[in-house]
This record gives sequence, C-alpha cells and structure tokens, in this order.
Amino acid sequence: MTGQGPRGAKPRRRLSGRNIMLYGTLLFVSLYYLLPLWVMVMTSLKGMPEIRMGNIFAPPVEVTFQPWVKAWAEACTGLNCDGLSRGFWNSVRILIPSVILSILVASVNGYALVNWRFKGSDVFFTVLIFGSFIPYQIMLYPIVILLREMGIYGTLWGLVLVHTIFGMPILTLLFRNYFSSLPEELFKAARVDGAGFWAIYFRIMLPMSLPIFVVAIILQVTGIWNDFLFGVVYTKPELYPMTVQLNNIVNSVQGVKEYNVNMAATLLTGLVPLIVYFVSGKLFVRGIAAGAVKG
Amino acid sequence: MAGTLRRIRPFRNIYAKIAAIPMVLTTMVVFVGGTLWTVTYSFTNSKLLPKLNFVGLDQYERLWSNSLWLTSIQNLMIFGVLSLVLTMGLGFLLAVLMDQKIRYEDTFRTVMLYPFALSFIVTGLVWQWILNPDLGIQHVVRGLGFPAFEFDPLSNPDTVLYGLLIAGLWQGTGFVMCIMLAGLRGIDEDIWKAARVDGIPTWKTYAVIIVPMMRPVFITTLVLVASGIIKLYDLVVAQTSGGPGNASQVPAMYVYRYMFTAQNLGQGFAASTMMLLSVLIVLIPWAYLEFGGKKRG
Amino acid sequence: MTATSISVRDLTLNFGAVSVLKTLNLDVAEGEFIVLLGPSGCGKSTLLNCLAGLLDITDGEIWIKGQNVTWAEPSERGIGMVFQSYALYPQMTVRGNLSFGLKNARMPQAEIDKRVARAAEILQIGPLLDRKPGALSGGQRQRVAIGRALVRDVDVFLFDEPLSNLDAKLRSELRVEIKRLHSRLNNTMVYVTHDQIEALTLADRIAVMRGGIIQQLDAPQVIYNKPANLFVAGFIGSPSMNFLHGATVDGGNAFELNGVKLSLEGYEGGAVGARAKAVLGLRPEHLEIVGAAEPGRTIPAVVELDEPMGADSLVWLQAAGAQMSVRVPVERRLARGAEVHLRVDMTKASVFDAGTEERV
Amino acid sequence: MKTKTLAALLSTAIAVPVAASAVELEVTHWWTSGGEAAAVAELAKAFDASGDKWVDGAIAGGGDTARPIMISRITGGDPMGATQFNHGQQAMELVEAGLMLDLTDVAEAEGWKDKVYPPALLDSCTVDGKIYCAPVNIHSPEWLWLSNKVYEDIGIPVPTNWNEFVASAPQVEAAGKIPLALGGQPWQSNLAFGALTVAVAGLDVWKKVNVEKDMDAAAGPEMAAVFKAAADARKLAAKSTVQDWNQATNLVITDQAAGQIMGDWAQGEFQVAGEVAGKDYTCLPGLGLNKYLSTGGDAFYFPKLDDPEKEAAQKRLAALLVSPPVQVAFNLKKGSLPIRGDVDLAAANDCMKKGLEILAGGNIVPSGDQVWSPDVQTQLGDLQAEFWKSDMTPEDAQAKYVEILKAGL
Repeated sequence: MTGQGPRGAKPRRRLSGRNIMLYGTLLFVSLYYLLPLWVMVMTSLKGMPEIRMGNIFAPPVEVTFQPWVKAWAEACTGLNCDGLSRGFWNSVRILIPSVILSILVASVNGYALVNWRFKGSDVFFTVLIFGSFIPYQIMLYPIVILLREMGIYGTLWGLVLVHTIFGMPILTLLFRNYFSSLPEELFKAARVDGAGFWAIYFRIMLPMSLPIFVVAIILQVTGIWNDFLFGVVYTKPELYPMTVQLNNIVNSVQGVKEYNVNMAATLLTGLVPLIVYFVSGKLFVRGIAAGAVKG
Repeated sequence: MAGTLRRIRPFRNIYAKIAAIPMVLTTMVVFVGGTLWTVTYSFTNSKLLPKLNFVGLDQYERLWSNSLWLTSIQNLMIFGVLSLVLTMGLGFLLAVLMDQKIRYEDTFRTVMLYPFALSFIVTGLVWQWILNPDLGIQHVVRGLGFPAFEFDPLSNPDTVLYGLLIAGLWQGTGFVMCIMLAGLRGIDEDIWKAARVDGIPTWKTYAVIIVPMMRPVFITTLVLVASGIIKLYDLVVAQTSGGPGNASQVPAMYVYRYMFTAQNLGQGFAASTMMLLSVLIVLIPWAYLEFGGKKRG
Repeated sequence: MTATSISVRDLTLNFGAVSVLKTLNLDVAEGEFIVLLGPSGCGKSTLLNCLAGLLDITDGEIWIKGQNVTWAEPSERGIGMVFQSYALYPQMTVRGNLSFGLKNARMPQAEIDKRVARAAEILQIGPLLDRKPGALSGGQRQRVAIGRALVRDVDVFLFDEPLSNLDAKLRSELRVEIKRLHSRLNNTMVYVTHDQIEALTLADRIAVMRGGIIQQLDAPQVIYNKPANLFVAGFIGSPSMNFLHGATVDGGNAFELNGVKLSLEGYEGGAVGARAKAVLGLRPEHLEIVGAAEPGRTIPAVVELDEPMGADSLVWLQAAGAQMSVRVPVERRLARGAEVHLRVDMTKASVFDAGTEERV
Repeated sequence: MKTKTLAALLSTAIAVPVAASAVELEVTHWWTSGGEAAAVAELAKAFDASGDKWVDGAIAGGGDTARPIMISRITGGDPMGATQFNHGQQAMELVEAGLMLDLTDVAEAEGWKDKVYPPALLDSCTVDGKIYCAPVNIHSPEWLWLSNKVYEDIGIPVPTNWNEFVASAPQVEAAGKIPLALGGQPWQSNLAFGALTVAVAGLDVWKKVNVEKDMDAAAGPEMAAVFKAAADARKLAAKSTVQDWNQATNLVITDQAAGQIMGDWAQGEFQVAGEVAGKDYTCLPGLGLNKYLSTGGDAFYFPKLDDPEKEAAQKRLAALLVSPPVQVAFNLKKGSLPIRGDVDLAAANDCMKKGLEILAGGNIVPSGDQVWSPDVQTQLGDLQAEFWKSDMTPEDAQAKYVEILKAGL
C-alpha cells in the first residue's frame, strides 16, 4: 500500500494486489457484520422443526411468515396474547415527545455553552459529561424520588423527562462541538443586528445545523426506542413500550424457546431505528463529521 | 453610578440564562444531587428502602472484601481495555480502508453501522445464539466435517469475556468507524500532498501525522466508548447473565443485584460510589486539559 | 475638535487571572477615523468587541454619543460592524442579510427597502441582492458585509480586520473604497488591523496597542516620525527603524556608540540629557550614503547587500557593530564590501531611553 | 364451562359483596412460563368473574427483573393494585414503611388463621400482629424429576433416590444423554444445593445451621457431605448448556436428560407438555432421601392506594386468592401445593399427592426465604454460582459458605 496516497489518483488497475487486499478485507469484515442479521432473518422464516434439526446459517427450506405474525400479534406474556402490537404505539407515543424535547434542550444547551458562556458554564458542562458515564442503574432510585416529588411518576411526561435528562450529556457534547465549529463572527454579526438569544438560535443557528440534528435524531430514536429499563420502571403497563413485550416474548419461554418468534420479534422491534439508519445514513456521517471532529 | 449599573447586570442575557435552566437543573439536581444522595446512603445500612442509619465505612469494607466485586472490577478492566483498544483501533483501521476511494462506500458503511441501531439486548441474544455450541458456529463447522472443532467461548470462564467482546465490537465499531472516517475527511488534503512530496510512506503518514492531527476526534470517541464501557450491563445480562459462574460479572450488575435482589441498598450504593469515583478520576484530568489550559476570547 | 463620539473610560477586562485590557482610556471625536493597530494578541480586537458590546467588560465605562452604553446590548449602541470573515448568514440572500437587523428592529418594510436600495447603490451590489453569500466572491462578500453596517444608518462603524481575508489587489481596492465611504458618510469609524499600510492610509489617528495598553495615540505622521517608544518605533514602518544602542554624552548633546560620536544638534525632542544607555532610532529613508566621513554627522559602514524594490532600493550595511538599512534610489548600486559613511538627518531621528524605552 | 362453575362457586364463597361497577386492579407478577401463565389465567378468570377487572402486569425475567419495578412503583407513589412477592423478609420493609394495605379484617372474616396450613405461611405475612399478604401456594424446591424413558431405554430401573441417581449416571452418559439438566442461571444451582442440603444432611442439621444458626454445624462433616454431593452434581451437569429452568426441564421432558433438581413448579411444565406423572416421569420429593419439603411460596401484597373503591377491590382479591375453589384451580395448573388443608385435591396427580402427604405428615422445612436475609441469600447464590461453574473444591466452598453465614448473623 506504500506510495499510494489514499487521496491520490484513481486506482489504476481494477485488480491490483492492493485492491484485492482492500476489498477482500472489507468483504470479510462485512461478513462479520452481516452474519447476525442473516441468522435473524433466516431463523425468523423457519418453522420450529427445521430450526431444531438444521443449521442456523442455512436459508429456510420452507419459508413461513407465521413467526412474524405470532411475534406481532399473538405471542403471550402472562395473560396478554397480542404480541408486540400492544407496545408499538406506546413506543411511538414515548418516542416523539422524548426525541423532540431532548434534542431541543440539548441543542439550546450546546448553543448557550458556545455562544453565551456564563460563569461556571464549563463546570456545568464537565458535570454533564460526568453524567454520561453514570450507569443508569445507579440513578434509578434518585430519579424515582425526583419524579415522585414532581408528581409525574408513572406518567408519559415523567418518562419523557427521564429520556431528556439522560440524553442530555452526549447530545450536548455533540451540539456544543458543532456550534463551536460555526464561525463565531456570525453570532456576533447577528447580535449587532439586534437579534436576541432565541432569534439567533432559530434564525441563524438552526438553519445551519441540519447534519447535527440528523445525528441527534438518529441517536435518540435508537436509544429511546431500544430502552427497556426506564420504560418499565417509570411507567405502568398501559404505557409500556415495545421493548417490554420483546423482553417478555424472549424471556418467557413456554416450554421450548421459540427461536423463530424471538428473532421475528427482535427484527420487528429493531425495524424503526434500522429504517432511520438506512434512510439517513449519508447525512449521519456528515453530521458526525461536524459534531465530533471539532473538539 | 457604577453601582446602579452593576446591579442590572444579572438581568443581562436573561434569555440565555433562562435557556440554561434545564441544563443547570439537570446537572445540579440529577447528576450532582443524585450522586451526593447515593454517596450519603452508601454510609448507611439501608436495605430495601433508603434509611439514614449510618454505619460508617462498613459497606465499603464489605465491598472490598467481596470476591464478586473484585471479580467484577477485574472483568470490567479486562473487557474495558480490550474493548477500548480494539474498538478504537479497528474503528480507525476500517475508516482508513473506507477512505481509500473505494466503490460502494455507502453500502459498506451501512453494513458496518446498522448494528448500532439495535439494542444490546438484541445483540446479546443473537450472539449468544451464534456462539451456542449446539446451534451456532461450532455446530456448523463440525457439520462440515471437522468433528474436533471447538468454539464455545461463552461456556468457559476463561474465554467468556472474549465472547462478550465479539458481540460488543460487532455493535460498536461501526459507529466509531464513522466518527473516524469523518475525522479523516476533515484533514486538509495538502497534508497528504506534503507527505507524499516528502516521501513518507502511507502507514507512517497515518501514524505520525494524521493520528496526532485527529486528537479531538479520538477524544470524543474515547468519551463515547468509555462511557459505554463503564455502563456495560444490558449486553452481559442478555448474553451471559454474568456467567458461567461469576466469570462475566461487571460492576453495574453488582450494583443492580445488591440494590434490588439482595435488597441491600447500602451495599449497592457503596459499589455505585466506587464506580462514580473511578469516573471522576478519569474525568478530572480531562476537564483540566479541556478547560484549564485554554484561554478564552 | 468636534463633539466626542466614543469615550472609553478606565476600561478593564480580565479573563480569569489574565488581564487583557488594562485601565484603558480612549476618546474618539465625531466623524473621526481611528485605527487600532498592533500585533496579534495586543487586545485591539478585544477592545473593538467591547465597544460593540460583544464582550462584557470587567470595569470601567463606555460612552457612545453621550450615552452610557456600558451594559447596553450591541444593537442598542448605534453601531454597525464589519467582520474579517464577512460573517454573512449563509442561508439568507444578500437582501436578507442586509435587512435582517432592520427586521429585528421592527422597521417598516418600505423603509427597509429604501435603505437596502441605498446601500446597494453606494456599494454597487444591486445585481447581487437575490444571491446567496455562497455564490459571491470574497470582495463581493465584504461589500455586502459593509452594506449590512451601512443600512443600519448608524454613526459609528466598527471594522474588525475587514480586509485580511482578501488578496493584495482587492485589499487595496477596498481600502480606497472604505476611505471614500468615510468621506461620503462622514461618520465615526473604528478600524482594527495589523496592517500598517491600512493604518497609515486610512486613519485620522492611530492607536498603537500592545499588551492591552494603548502605546501611542496620534495622527499617522506623528506616529511615524515621532514614535512614543521603542515598540511603536519598531512596529511602524517597513523596513523597520534602525536602532543603535549606545549612550548620550556631552550633557546630552551627542550620541556615542562604539567610539563613534554623533552630534544631537537639530534633534526635535529637545534636551536629551546624559544617559548611560540610550537608543538612537533612524528610519532607512533618513540616512544618506556618502563617500567621506563628516565628524559628528556620519557613521562608518560596510555594504553587505542591496535589495532593489522597484522605485527604490534598500541597502543593508554593517555599521558600528549594528546592522542597518538605508533607502536609496534604485539606480544607485553599491558593491558588496564597499566602505562608505552614513549621514544622519538628526531632525528626523528619535532618541529613546534604553531603560524606560520611552522617547526623550 | 369450568369458568362458569368457578363463578358459581365464588359467588357463594365470598362474603364481600360484589361491587356494582368493575374495578380495575393492576396485578404485577413474573409468572410467564407455560404452566405459570396458565395458573395466573385462573386467578384472573376468577377475579373477572367476580365482577372486577384483572389488569395483567406480567414482567418476564423473574424476580430480579420485576422486583426493581415493583419497588420503584411503590416508592414512586404510583403503585399497582397487587403484586407478587416471595414470602418472608423481602417485603418487610415496605410493610414497616406503611406502604402496604393491612388485610387483617379480610383474614379474620375469612378465617385464614384456622384454614391456612402450615400456619408458618401466615406468620410470614404477619407484622406486629397484622396480616399484610395473601399466600397463594406452597413451593418446595426439594424435588428430583426423572425421565422414565431414559431409564427404560438403558434398561435399568428408575432410581428411587439421589444416591441411586448418581450411581446410574455413568450408564446414562454412555447412552449419550445428560445425567443432570441444570440451567445456567445462578439461582438454579443455589436451589439444587438447598435441596441437597436437606436431602443429604437431614433436617436436624439443616435446622441447626439455618434456624439455630450453629456455625459449628455449618462447618461440620454433615455439611461437608453436602458439598461433596454438590460436587457430584456439578460433574453430572457439566454438559448442560441451557440457561432457563424450564429449558432444563424441557431436556427431561424430551428425554435428552435423565433428571433435574427443581422445585415443584416444574410439574406445570410436564403437564403443559402432556406428560403423566408416574408414567412418563417420576418425581422424588426430598430427592428420595429425606422426605422433607420447604414451605416457602408466593404471596400477594397489596400496596396502599388512596382510593376506597380500589381498596375494597384489593380486599376482594385477597379473599379470592385464598378461597378454596381458586386455590384448587390455581395450584393444579401451577403444580404447587395449596395453602390450606381443607381443599379437595382429588384432581391432583401423583406428584402433588406425594407432596400433600409429606405436608400432612408435618415434615416441613421452613423456607430459606424466611430465615436468612435476601442479602445473605444473594451472597450464598453468588458462591454457588461460582462453585458450580468452576473447579472450586468442596472444602473451599464450605469455608466460604461458613464465612458468609457468619457475616450475616
């Protein structure tokens, strides 16, 4: 690989030794990444007898969608036999306000930290970063007390607040990095132009921040959609998100583990974040470039 | 006269101050308050419910004489170092490969990134399955005509951490790769030209010039990866439940078990406090470097 | 002098333990063009940001047009500001950029249109009004940035190194334009730069700054000819002033270095007094190369090399243990190693105390 | 059909008048495996039939997953209507903190004192003379479950006790089967150890160690024998790779493993799989050695709600849970024993009858849940987890065991 700068001229020959190495490695790595997905999809399309006999990597001999139907609409937890469908809309109801609020708060934080520094803002930021390292289990109890004192324990808004709080550290870090990469003089010019805190935020900063917002949305959609602990501890059954059903399907075995249903349930639960990734992958990288690169 | 002017100063930038309230409240009430609360109750003998019944350092003495806690810490250290080095190293290497003007970059990137969208519970489950000797890789390879083949990392206390690592890396490296790739793309092209003119080999350019230039990227990645490692819980629970035996126990599990299973909150809080302390030990030098040396204005 | 436009009183600014501006005082007359000049880190941009209200000061007061604006918002100070990086809002058109501030001030649309049209006419950016900044060249962008200050119709313009990002040709063009603008609008301008040509050409008065302190505040010619101290003397002028280290002798009537004695007769600073350590500052154009020694008026020197610069030529010599440069007509070529004498025009020289670095 | 008869029975059995409008009561529990879910369904059916509404809050993953949720909900001030808990010390603090509903009036009206058997069950619900929980079943973990078919295939008789089982293991292994199925989760090896303690060392030693807390006995030769037996079991279970208890049971059901040490709830799984006790499988209470059973079990606690209507419903549910028809229906499905001696279990199978006999004979071991704090139990569990999955010697394990008990005195 020596002598060939990665930004140099286009590779001369299609099948140079370097290219074989390069693409060979990438393909091998891709195999590692794709293997579990392959196993999940294939298994979810098999019947139980076939799973018991065969090889988990082999494609199904007889394709069946029954596991998907069962995972979505029929799998039981205790008395409720309506599968994941029960929690899907709850997850959506939790997701939307949590994503919006957490991103709004974190982006304003980042903006304030960069452009409106106040005494001790660095200290607050350091504490926030510290917060990102705190295992959620540790904070379970104090948060229960906090929510109880605020009188929103067990409500949707309580959960939204928890997601906002725990999303804040990493998101604030990203927004802070992003906003500090924007020219400071723009901000000054806007102040001379008489724009206040919010006017600058909405009129100047927001229109320039699409990539980092995409990153934030992806991170939050993934994190909040996949959350199990907060959803189950801070709400009650009528608000339980989809992951609670997933846990119940996967962890409550009726004699035999129904691997095909488990895999279908897993895929169904992961669908929303996966779609978000596939749709906005390119913007994600651009946003990461802006939000993480500048330190 | 200056006095009257000075007095209106707190009301300057009033909106900025209002906007900072959520952050200030979160940091002070939740992170600082919650931490102090936890530390306070770690000196009590609280069981199921927090009670202010102080017992001095008893919980800590017990904590450090508990072999499970020591095992947990050791496991986290081993897993953490390996995971940190490999995630960053492989992430960087993959990013370098992706930066070679390759075709189908989008496809490769999506393939590497998608596991990040899945929860640790799912990751743990799938890999538990693939690594299961009766179903997964071992089973298949034996079926291919290698009956002596053995690959069963999760059942052996000596290898279980590597089993966790396989799954952890699968989930995390793609994201790190993306950040690193972004960092590589942010490097001035002239640097490459200069290095080529100087006749520096590519690998050396990366090692000596590019990596040091990407310091902020590495720091951001470090924060993200390290915070994930310390919080490690879901993956272990889903993949091994801390087993076999206690071979894959981690501190967060210890905390959880003592708080809710053993109903010894005091012990759980003492363990929490030690975890928070270790975070502080890492974080304070970082904050000092980040804010202490830099002048504003 | 006319009425005071800007008055800075005992302004102090600290960042933590670091003192950036130290009890600074500055009065700017109405319609005056003040240039803040100094090396990077001298506090000139910081001072400008304080004037604009973009930085909160630690102590002191700022008055603009008779109002105490120490704690006023930037937009309430009656200022317009132009930045080095232009700072145009990328998502708005040129028209949007120009009218953003006016809209924030809730000005009626008709008035906004009128002002934008006037600014566009003055700066000749009419055809660009509906373009986005990304589609403009550097020079065009800076015109728009100036336009943004212009539409505000304010009495004070603040420029923060507005020409630094432009190439040499555009820079000199826009420099002239700014001067023309000043003579047309006749408002107060405070202009920050590290480029002494800009300072000397534009300014009514220059404030040379270092370490958060104004070293000298005077008309360009005074700054050039009678620098207040060694720093100003060295900073202004290209090539910079020759410094000879020696002592003043004969009760302050002569300067002596390495056995060479120069009479201080004609020195405009007046009585110098005897100083064991003093510095004699001589600009390259105030020296003349002569063939024969004139006692008390010349220094022996040896030619090292000459640098033709188009209109004239710079000759570098070794004289009395110091390196010196002399400006000569370009036709005059001197061979390397030639032994010559330098005649000093003492009326244009400066003498500094080596200890205090002040001009005496 | 069954529901109808149940409902009819209920309307006569319950003294509390049925409210005009249905009151919704959220019930949290971790009963999600096949047999368990079927048993819960009986409770819900009965409660719904009595005119109220059972809102099911099942959380899979066992007590460790569910308990934090319950505790958080209760301390967070938004509790459920009723929640499953194990007997004993687990809920004590919640009761002491005044967060639980006092059921004494229900207990008196229903005559629990005379009916609940063994009385120890009610004692562990009692704090300061007041009753705070409704016991629903008796669980005994000291059972060895054997697959008859495995032994038939090898051609040897089904073992009748633990020693025979160990002796038969080489032949089982030679036939390519796993001698002992054991799930990987720590609590299961802990349970196996508990069962071995009573079976191998006998009740007297057990009582000395766990009730009188005699540390010399804990370090004595009888307990050493128990640790030896555990080491045997460890060897026999080496090939078992499943995690959950019911997967292990499934190995026995599908004749891949010869036996499993598991509580009586395993019976529910055999039943769901359509197996018949005595014919398809054999159960040995007390591992066939010392036929004693523990009387731990599950109970329902009722957090205090500021709603008199709900409180009335809670009390109705409490009464219902203990009532004979529900006891029968529930325990038949669950495979556990009823908490009262006065019900007719004609429908009970072979294994349950064995259990009932032992209970009636008074061969009762108080459950570990009731004698040691959860803290000590967790540590013992951790020790067992390590012991069963490593090559720790029985001697070392015993030494650590004594150490943990001493610290918990």
